[in-house]
Amino acid sequence: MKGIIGIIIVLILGVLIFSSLRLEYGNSVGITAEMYIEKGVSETGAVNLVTSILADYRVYDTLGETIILFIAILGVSMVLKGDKK
Amino acid sequence: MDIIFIVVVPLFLSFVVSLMHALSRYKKLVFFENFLSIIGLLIPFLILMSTFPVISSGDTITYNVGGWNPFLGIALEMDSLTFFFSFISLALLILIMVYSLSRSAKYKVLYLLMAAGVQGVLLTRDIFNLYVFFEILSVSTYILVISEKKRSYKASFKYLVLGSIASVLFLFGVGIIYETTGVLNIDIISSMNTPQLKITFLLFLTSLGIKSGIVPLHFWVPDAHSIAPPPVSALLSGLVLKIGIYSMFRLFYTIFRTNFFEMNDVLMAVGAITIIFGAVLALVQKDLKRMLAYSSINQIGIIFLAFSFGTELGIIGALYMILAHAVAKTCLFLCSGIIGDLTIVSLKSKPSVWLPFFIGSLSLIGLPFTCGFIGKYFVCLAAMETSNTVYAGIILFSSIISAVYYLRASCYLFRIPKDYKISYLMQIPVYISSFACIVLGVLPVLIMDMIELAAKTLGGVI
Amino acid sequence: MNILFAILFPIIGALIIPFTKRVKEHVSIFASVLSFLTVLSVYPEVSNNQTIDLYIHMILDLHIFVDKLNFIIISLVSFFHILILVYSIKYIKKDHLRYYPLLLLTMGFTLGSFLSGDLLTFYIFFEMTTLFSFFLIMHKGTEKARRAGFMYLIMCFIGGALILISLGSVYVQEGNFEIYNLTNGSSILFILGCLIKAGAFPLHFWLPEAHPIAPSPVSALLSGIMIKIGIYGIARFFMVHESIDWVVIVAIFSMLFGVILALIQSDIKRILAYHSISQIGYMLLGISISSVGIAGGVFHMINHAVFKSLLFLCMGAVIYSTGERRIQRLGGLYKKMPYTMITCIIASFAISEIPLFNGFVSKTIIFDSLSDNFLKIAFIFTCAGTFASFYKLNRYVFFGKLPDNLKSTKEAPKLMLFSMITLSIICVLIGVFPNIIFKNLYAGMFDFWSLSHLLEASVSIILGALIFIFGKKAGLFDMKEYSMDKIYRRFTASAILFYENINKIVSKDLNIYILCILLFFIILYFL
Amino acid sequence: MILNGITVGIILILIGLYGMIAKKHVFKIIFGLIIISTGLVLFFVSVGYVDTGAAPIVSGDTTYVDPLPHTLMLTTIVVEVCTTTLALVLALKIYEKYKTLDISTLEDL
Repeated sequence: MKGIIGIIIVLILGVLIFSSLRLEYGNSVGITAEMYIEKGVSETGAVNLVTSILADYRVYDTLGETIILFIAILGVSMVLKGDKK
Repeated sequence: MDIIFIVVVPLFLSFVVSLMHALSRYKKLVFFENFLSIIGLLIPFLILMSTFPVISSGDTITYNVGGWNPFLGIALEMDSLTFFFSFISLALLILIMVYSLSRSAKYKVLYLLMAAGVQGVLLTRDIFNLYVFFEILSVSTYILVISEKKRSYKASFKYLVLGSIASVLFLFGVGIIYETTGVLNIDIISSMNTPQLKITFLLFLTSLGIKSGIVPLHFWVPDAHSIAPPPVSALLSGLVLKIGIYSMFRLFYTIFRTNFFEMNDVLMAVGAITIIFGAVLALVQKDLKRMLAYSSINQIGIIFLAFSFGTELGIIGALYMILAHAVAKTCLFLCSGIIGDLTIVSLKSKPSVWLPFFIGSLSLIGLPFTCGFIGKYFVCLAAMETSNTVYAGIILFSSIISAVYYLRASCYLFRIPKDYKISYLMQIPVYISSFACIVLGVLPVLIMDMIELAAKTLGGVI
Repeated sequence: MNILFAILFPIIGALIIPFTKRVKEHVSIFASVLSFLTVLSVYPEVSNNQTIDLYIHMILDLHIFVDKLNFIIISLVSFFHILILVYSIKYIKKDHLRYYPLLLLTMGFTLGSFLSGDLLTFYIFFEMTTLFSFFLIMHKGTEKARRAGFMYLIMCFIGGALILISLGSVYVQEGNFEIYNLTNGSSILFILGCLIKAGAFPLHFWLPEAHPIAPSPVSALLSGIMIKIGIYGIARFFMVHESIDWVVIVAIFSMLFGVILALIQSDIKRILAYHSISQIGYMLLGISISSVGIAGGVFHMINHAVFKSLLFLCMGAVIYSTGERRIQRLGGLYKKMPYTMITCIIASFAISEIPLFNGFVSKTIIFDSLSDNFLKIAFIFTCAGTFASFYKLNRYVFFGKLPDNLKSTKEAPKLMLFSMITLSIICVLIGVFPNIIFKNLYAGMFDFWSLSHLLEASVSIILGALIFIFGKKAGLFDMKEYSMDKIYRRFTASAILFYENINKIVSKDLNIYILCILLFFIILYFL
Repeated sequence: MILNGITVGIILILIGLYGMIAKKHVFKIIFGLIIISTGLVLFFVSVGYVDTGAAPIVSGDTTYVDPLPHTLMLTTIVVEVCTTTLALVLALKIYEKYKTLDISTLEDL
């Protein structure tokens, strides 16, 4: 029963998304990306743009990411070992 | 000091606290742990207050992380709306931290990280960064919800799954926005003035709706609120739900402005459903904390309704409601922590708690001379101003229902004057929050300028 | 002195009481006396038709306003509170920590609502009186008291909500809260809200449940003063607006309905409660007719406060001494409780329009302002019914055979008698010299003692005696107690069943939750 | 070509959602979550794709794909790992307490 409902709902959702999104695949990149490609090497000195973004332009995101990792580790230890005082 | 320290200080001190905990095998350092946990919230508060002169003159403070152009890097911004939320959240975080000082070090670490997450969400102007900090906030609350109770694992799991769905929907929306505009900065996107797709708007609405507990998306709220340890329930209800609402304020009045005003009527109806549902279900509950949780849904409904009117008066009402609810609900949840884990009918209490509990309930009912009334009043005015008197009626109706359940609970609390020993650290926050309920109700002038400024920042339609 | 202190003294007193030990009565009486003196101190200012306006600026500006009319009311209200506090010293035996602060808070906010100068202020104090008197009603803490209390609370909050909506619409249109800005639609809401608080006919059903269940001094307050807040609001409304027909109809219905139901009650406090409904009808009738009528209605409101409180205090004394509240089980108390009997008879004379008592003077004004013959007949009939039912009350309580179990009954304590006697003196005083008060309410003169008025009074008395004799023959007085309670209980039971089912529906599994989320998304897409 | 990265990504998300609606086992729900996240990552990376674009390592004057989604996805993957871990640990604990992982028998989950 749930399976049938699930299929129906998901199909409706799929039709919705595909009908309303006109996403073009493989076209030109956006404004931000052009700026990265233009300035990336000169500003950060890293040839690999992913690195330059990860470790320089958006390092704040990366900081958040590591914190989440830290929280998860803490959480796992808390759940498994219990919350000792 | 730069505004980024509001986020960074709690982060850094949480690491220090965890290190101290690791060292505590050799020497007990509980005092320093407590000290640092408080300091970790106090310093951001002071930094926040130091920005007050700039904010109150109507300016904003911008900070680009790493000094990069906001197209490339991440921009933080402190405007009056952020200031308002940041102020409430830090004040509450400090109060609740004082209340929960007797808890374990891991709890404090998570608490500080969560505080950092909250501040990060409030400050950032980058949608992806918003997602990251939302995750910090949510993941740490998933864990904080777990208590000694057996059922807490189920509640936490439910919260985790639904929260992850919310994050996924959010991220999907971010992807679509990035595809169409190529930028991630909120201000730049909204200055581009391209109306977004309805589906993107709905993705964000659903996602933030889950986070803030709007009715058909509220399922995690009652369980997580009622099973979590009382201070965490207070945080969830007072803060975490509001952060969802804050993000709605931030996104819907900027990027999704056109979509938002197109769907105004529908959103109002959703708000009204939330109000009635929350009120009716709170009336049935036998468990005190569950009742408070459903009452939170009711209040969130009022806030959501007020905010979807889209007028300046509506925004003022919503902001005041947020303040009132945060303060009063914190007070009640902390009281429920002191009262202990009992069903409503068998409440045994101490004379020291009934008064704050009573005042908090008055504020949530929305009776005069408490801050809840001012919020309710503005929301009703906003409803009538936009000629939606029915919604004013619904709000008042729900406040009558909440009068019934809150006063029923208070009636039981009025009796049985029995004295227990409660530590002052737990009592002080309760008293401060209940006192704030009355002060903000009698002298709304104290905060009104800031709220009006924030409402102007968003620019509701008049 | 600043009139604001009249409101503040009781509230401050209430805040002090929790910190005092064993002198709670004294502190509360002291606070109420201070408040009374504050009220009196503004008399020089209002005596020559001046008004005092006081604005308290918060974001919501409060407007406190005194003129001659509400000066009379508030001075009496604050005086009554002193008497009732004195009465309570003996009557209330436990829970002082709760009772006195609540009574003082009620006093402060009641004064506030009579002092309010605009709709918002009125609303704010209106809600606060509801809240605190709710706790007073539930003072006994029994299940029945709690039910009655919640019924009262819900009804009065609905009234408050109606007033809030009406004042909101005034504010949205005009930008202020003045009562003369009420338009057609909003004035209906406002009057309805006030009628609920006043307990007028179709919205009355909380009143006979809530008033008798409260402790007697509180019943006296509720019937004597609290319901007058609603009447006061309507009076202020009609002072600046045209009269509205349906209010007259409501008034007539409350008069007749209240008196008929009072006739068949057997619980002494319930009788009084139903009479409150009927008397509210008189006031509404007076208020909604003409400007003389308004003066008469307000005058009657003051008089009713005096004699109805007195009646409740007398019945309170009877209950205090005997522990009984059914008239069938009482009787022959005139020997045991002479003072109570005398005061009670004075009050009964006052309420049933005997000349030289205060009920007569105000009722004649109302009667005189009536023009319609039908209204006059209804009026006389109600007076007759009132007389009959009070004849019955006194007859069964104080005369007849003394039941065996009441042989050892003693007279009520002196402090209680003090309050009762003071009130009965006021009854007679106003009855003999009505102009003391009337000249403050109405500019013109009025001939109280004309022949036609006396004739009208004697007609209604004779008719009342006939009704009593007829009713006694027909066995009307032994009917079973009429109560809304059962309907209310059935309603709550079905509501609880409904809610339990809702609770079942709400808690489901994770699949359903995710389904709901997606459905929300899809439905909103198509809206 | 209809079956490009974006469409496949969205289809994966839908499959994941179907799994979360239809499956009663806690682990399968978690798998649904993982599939959704994978689809999302695919979707994102495809958003930044440019035909004939090289990897964003600057080495001459050619077209590059958008480097930003790649970076964002690195973050997202870590976040996803964290939530999955927590979910699994909680599932473990639920199993320990209730001895079942079927949500139709686990009351109120």
